[in-house]
Amino acid sequence: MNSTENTSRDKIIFTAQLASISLIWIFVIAIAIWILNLISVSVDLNDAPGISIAISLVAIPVFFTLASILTYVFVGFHKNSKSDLNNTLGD
Amino acid sequence: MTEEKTKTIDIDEALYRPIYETGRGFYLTVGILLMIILFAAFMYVRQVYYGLGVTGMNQPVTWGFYIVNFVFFIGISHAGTLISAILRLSKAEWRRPITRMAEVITAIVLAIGGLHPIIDLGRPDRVLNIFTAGRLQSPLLWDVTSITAYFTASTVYLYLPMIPDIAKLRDRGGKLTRFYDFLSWGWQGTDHQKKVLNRAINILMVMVIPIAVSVHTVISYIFSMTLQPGWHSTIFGPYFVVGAIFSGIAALLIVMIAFRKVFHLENYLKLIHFQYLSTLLLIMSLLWFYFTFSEYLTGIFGAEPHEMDVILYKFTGPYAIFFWSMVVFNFIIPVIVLSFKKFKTIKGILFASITVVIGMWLERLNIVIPSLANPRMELGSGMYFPSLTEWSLFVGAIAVFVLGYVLFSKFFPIISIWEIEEGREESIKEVEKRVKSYLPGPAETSD
Amino acid sequence: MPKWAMVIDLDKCTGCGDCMAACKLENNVAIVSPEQTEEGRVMFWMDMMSVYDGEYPHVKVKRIPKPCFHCDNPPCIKVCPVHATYINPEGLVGQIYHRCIGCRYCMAACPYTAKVFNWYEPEWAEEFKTCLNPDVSLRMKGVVEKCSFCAHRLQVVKEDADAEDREIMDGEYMPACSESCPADAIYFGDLENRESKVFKLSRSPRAFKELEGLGTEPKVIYLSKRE
Amino acid sequence: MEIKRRDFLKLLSGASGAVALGTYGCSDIIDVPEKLIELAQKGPGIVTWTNTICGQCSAGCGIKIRRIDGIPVYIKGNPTYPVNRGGMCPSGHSSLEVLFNPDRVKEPLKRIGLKESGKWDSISWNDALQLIADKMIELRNVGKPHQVAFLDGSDQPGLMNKHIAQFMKAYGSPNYYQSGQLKNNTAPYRLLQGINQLPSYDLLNSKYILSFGSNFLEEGYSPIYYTKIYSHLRDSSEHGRTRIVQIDSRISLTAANADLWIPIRPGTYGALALGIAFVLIREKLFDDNFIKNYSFGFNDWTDNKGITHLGFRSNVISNYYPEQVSKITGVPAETILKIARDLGNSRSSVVLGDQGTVDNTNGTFSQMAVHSLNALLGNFGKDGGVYFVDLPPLADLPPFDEDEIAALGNSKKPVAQSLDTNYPLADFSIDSFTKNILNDDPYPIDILFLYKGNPLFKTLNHHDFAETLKKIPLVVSFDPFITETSEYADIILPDHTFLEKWDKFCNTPTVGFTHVGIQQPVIEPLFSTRNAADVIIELSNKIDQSVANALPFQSYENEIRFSVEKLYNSGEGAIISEGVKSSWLEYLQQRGWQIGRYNSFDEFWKLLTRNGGWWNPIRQTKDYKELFKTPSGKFEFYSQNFANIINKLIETTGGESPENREKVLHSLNISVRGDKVFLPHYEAVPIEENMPLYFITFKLLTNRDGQSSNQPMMQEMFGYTVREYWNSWVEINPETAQEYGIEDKKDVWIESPIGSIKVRARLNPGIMKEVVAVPFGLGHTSYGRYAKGYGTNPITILKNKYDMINGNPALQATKVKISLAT
Repeated sequence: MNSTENTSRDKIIFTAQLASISLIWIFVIAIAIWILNLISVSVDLNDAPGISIAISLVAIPVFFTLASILTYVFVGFHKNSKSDLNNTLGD
Repeated sequence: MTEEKTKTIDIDEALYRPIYETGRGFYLTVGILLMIILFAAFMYVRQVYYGLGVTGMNQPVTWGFYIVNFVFFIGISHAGTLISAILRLSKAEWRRPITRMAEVITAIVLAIGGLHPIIDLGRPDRVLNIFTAGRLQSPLLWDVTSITAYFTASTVYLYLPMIPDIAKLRDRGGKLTRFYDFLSWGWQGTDHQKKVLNRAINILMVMVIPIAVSVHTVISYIFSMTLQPGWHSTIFGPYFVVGAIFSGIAALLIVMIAFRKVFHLENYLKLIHFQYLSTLLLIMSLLWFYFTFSEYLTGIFGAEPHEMDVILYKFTGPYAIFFWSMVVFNFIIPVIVLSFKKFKTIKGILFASITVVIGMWLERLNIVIPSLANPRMELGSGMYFPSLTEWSLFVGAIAVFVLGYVLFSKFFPIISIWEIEEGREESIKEVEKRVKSYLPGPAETSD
Repeated sequence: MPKWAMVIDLDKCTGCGDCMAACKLENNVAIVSPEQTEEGRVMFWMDMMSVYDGEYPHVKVKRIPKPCFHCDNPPCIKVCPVHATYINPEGLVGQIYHRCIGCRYCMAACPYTAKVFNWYEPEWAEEFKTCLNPDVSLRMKGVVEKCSFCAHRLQVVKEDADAEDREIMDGEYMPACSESCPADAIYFGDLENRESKVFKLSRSPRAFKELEGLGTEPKVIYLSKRE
Repeated sequence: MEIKRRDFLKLLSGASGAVALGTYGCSDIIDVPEKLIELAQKGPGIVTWTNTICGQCSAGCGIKIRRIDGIPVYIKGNPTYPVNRGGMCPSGHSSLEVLFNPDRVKEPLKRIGLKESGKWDSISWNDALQLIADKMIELRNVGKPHQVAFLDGSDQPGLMNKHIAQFMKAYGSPNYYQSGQLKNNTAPYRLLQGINQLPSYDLLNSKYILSFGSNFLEEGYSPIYYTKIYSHLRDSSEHGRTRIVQIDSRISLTAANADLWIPIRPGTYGALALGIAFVLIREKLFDDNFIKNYSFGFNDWTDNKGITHLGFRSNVISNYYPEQVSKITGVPAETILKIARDLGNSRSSVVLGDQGTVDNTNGTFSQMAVHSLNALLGNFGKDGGVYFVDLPPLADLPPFDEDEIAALGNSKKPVAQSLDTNYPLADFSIDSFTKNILNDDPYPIDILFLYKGNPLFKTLNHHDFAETLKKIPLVVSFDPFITETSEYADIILPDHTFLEKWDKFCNTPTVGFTHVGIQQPVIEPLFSTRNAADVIIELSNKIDQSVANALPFQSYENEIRFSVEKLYNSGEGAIISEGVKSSWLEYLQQRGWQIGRYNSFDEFWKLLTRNGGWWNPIRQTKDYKELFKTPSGKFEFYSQNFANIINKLIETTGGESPENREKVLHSLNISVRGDKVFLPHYEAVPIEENMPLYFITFKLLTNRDGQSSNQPMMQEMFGYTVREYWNSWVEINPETAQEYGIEDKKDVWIESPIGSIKVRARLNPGIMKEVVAVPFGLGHTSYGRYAKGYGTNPITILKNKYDMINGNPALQATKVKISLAT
């Protein structure tokens, strides 16, 4: 009984955490889209597209790496916290 | 296992106290700060309503305090992430109580600094044009991108190492358990989790350093990309970065000393920490002087007339007082204070750090205003007097910084507890091992 | 494609300042209150520089009219974050008041300090509003503005030319300043057209450009024996 | 020579490339098809252009008004109008701010409360006029029409002054005055040549222009006309470069554009001129033939009584050798030699003098000295010299017979004539005017009309003049604005601004050809204002039939038509237009044809009003008879006219006697004695020794005589040359400033014996070390929201000194001391 309400609370928090992670992804993707948009504008106006592309080449990967690191940590934590539990049970 | 845990808690109780015990002092400070911030906000609204006329800016001095403070704050922000990253990379063991404070500075100041260009806009209502019709060719856009990147990176870099501590708070129960539970991302302290976390942190600290460097380089580009005398200089990138780290360290020292005093952390922040850091400060001061020297020497030696107008404006003209006090604050005072053992007390270091912060602000002032005040054409030289609006927004910005810091320390430990523990448990052995590893092995007895 | 340029003959210019007045009148440039002018916020699209040289009593004074130089390689458009200032194929450097976010980066970047800023909402007495030039849009507070070579006149001239389907004649399109210069010291025309007065004058040995070394390639060319 | 002449005409016709370019781009809007195109493009907003004459100053430039649906929105120069050829000046461009000015007087006003109280009550036109008419009738009934005075501030020759004169004559008052100094300034020419007109200078054909303080590009009678000529001279594509040498105490706009600036001590121009004459004579650089045949009193001579008189030559030789002159003027002797030689050796060279030379206590004599250089160079009736323009063939106002009341009144001595021997050649002396009225001597003034100008703002003795205005029971002002002067008026009958009214101007002084300009309404009157001229007609009708007869027109417009009709009949000249090249015009006229592009007067009138004016560029070469209307019929170095005037004065003041003569000469501030009096000579300016610095005022194109002060654009632009806006400043030489510890842009006190003013100091290497200069035009105490309280009026600290010969105020005769304001 006690355990069940615990799990339900965990579920809520877990979804919240998932949401936060996806928010970060949305943020990163938004930035990427914005930069791409600017590039397309500069290409249309033929207004120094080179620079725009160069910058995007640096900026976009950076943001994606950051996001993926976070996801990596999050996933890493959860995947293995279970296995650890199994280990402890095994003892 | 369990008893050990309780023991450690007792040991580091000092670090938890500020979170759980709230004195009248806290409310008082927060109240005062809020009032200052509200006033500043009012002044800003007024500015938006009437137009930038309420500032002291004019033609030809079209940029004033806002841009100066923008550069200044972003500079300060280099305290944290960059320094802690370097210290982590170089496995400097004394870093452990410092890194968190440093990183928090970054996160907060960066947010403040990043807002300044928007405060400076004549039409903030149109700021979204940057997204619809932006031009990546404009250095301003480079700033927007690099600052966003740096901000995300450093917040992440602040957050990840905090997870274990948050977990501790969660386990302690008491207030905001859910909140901490949410933030702790299910940290159990298992070996695998530790491994994951360390790996992430290691990747981050490698990544953060170039980003941080790029940020201030790009900010210097705002100026050096124009053709204006005194701005159009290749040295600006590194010059700004050095200046940034310089002021960053000073700011960090001030913050450390402040918290040491307020939260009685003498036990964690020992004199040695300050002395190590201040040595770094001394080095930066020398480096800064070297850059300043070469910057102006090239100008004077070339003696291009318009360059000279600007330089004389700083050396002997209306800005002489700011320029020379900058030199005194950034170079003479720090060098004198920090190179003599007997001055190298907490007080001495605090004094030096404060002068450095002021000095670095003056440096930004000396970079922005004189070049604008001396246009190339024969229009006579302009003058700039900041108005009340600009002053109050400056003070307001500082207030926001302090408030942010105070609130942070209300919810999270400002010294990384788990790293301290880690230090206690492993580092001594580890350091021993490491030192052994670079000592020559026992001589083989040839028998 | 024409390339519009201005030639100012400093040997003929007396510095009477009429170009400044004509410009203000034609382009609805706001008149700045005394307090603001004291602050250094006066607005002239066409400004006047006074250059003194020589020791008393052999002093020489030269007055130099200074519009926007409409550079072929304008430092201002490079730094604009929102396409609010641009150069068009005919070489006119324009300003889009409704897009400008007022960062004043272009002003900081312009080596000729040709731009002015609306520090407050520009104001006119009710009576004066009736005689504003309807061809030129009014500016709002917080945006940058500058000399446009009276581009709105080009529109009219073009339409006339199209209506009679012919080329625009030399001297048909003139900014207010050059049109009303009492010394006929301000020439205006098409640099690409080898027949135009401006082209010929730009080749004169007296011709020079301000801060030529910066490579901004200004399209306002001065003529002077003194320089 | 012919070719040169043609160049001149070519310029004026706008044929020379530069001018053509400068004036292009409006003809296409006048013609019909483009207009339709424009209409098609612009849809509702219909653009029309109307030609008229600018009324901002006396220059009388032709302007085009751009109107959109009848509302004026832009002004530019009329490219075909010969005076300005499409050029304009800043204050001309801000004319719309006069028309739409928020501070205009919108209806007739009647003062309530004390004078200067600034309280006004509106009154209907009819009541106002009736009120004035009754007063005037009353005066006539008691036989005192002469106690009405009319002060006309406009310096423009045209129809209006004739109109007023006719009215006053018919009414019976000799007291109509033009307060501008136009007539007074002709004194030197009256004395030397017996001509009552300012000369014009053929600058285009002269190779060397020596200007004695004549700031013709800025303060001249028609700056834009001279600017055009200047630009033509500087047009390097044209014939060889003309050298311009400017002698002035500060670098005026003209000096800035001259090849050489020669700083000179204020008030010593005459001495320098004679110093140059010395060199010309010594080195035989003068025109021998002219001097021998057409000049009088150059060498010593003996009159019919057998008395030998001193000649110009020996006077100059014995008194004005360069070292001596150098001491007086501060101009190095070698400089004097150099310019004298350049002057004498370059053919042709011309000498002109104005502001600096004229605006001083010794103005007349200095100007005589300057003008006598032209005689030495034989600069009469030849290209690149001095000439006098004919009047246009306009109809005079119809003759009328004045009734005996009027006759009686007109026989009275004008009130502005000095009672003692002062100002013998003054047409109008503000000094005598105020004195006499304040003393009711010879008779009081009951009604004063004020038209245009703002005399109170410009007069030296503010206080006395204000008192005069207070004293006169009924002061009527025609100002469209409430100026300092009309603050003292009892009734204001608001005139139209010049963009709403009809008027006619002819022959702007010193402009080199005969011309007529028509000023016409470009917009319906905005408020209940009336053209002063029409008001005067109404008054005349109200007063008396005999007065009404003098102005038999139902409107001023008709009067203009009437006077212009003769122009049409004369068949001379032509209506200005792009079509007619003046050379072609000349060709036709030499063969006695006229340009018959109009076959009825109505058509003539239509074209005249459409194109804005009429002109006749052909200059009949006059023979010397017409040039020298002197007793000797020659150019008189020794002015017999002046001798006669002095003698007459002596008779009137109790007969010829040494002490009497002494008295008269003394009263005229003439220090020399004997024949020298009648020769061009240098009179030292009486100055207070205890003051270290000379104080001079100067005028700017942005605000020529304080009239543009109610136009915000001009107030803002006022000091654009030194980047001072809405504000006055004092020019100080850096070394002088250092001496007094004054820094740039700091406020300083300027203290004269009269009073002191606080002005911002602007260091300027372009001014003499012992001179400080403040621009004139700002410092209004009234005149609307844009004028009141900005800058300072330098006139207020000038000493009350005049040229005792022609009554001009001395603007450069005050010395001051300066100190940093703390």
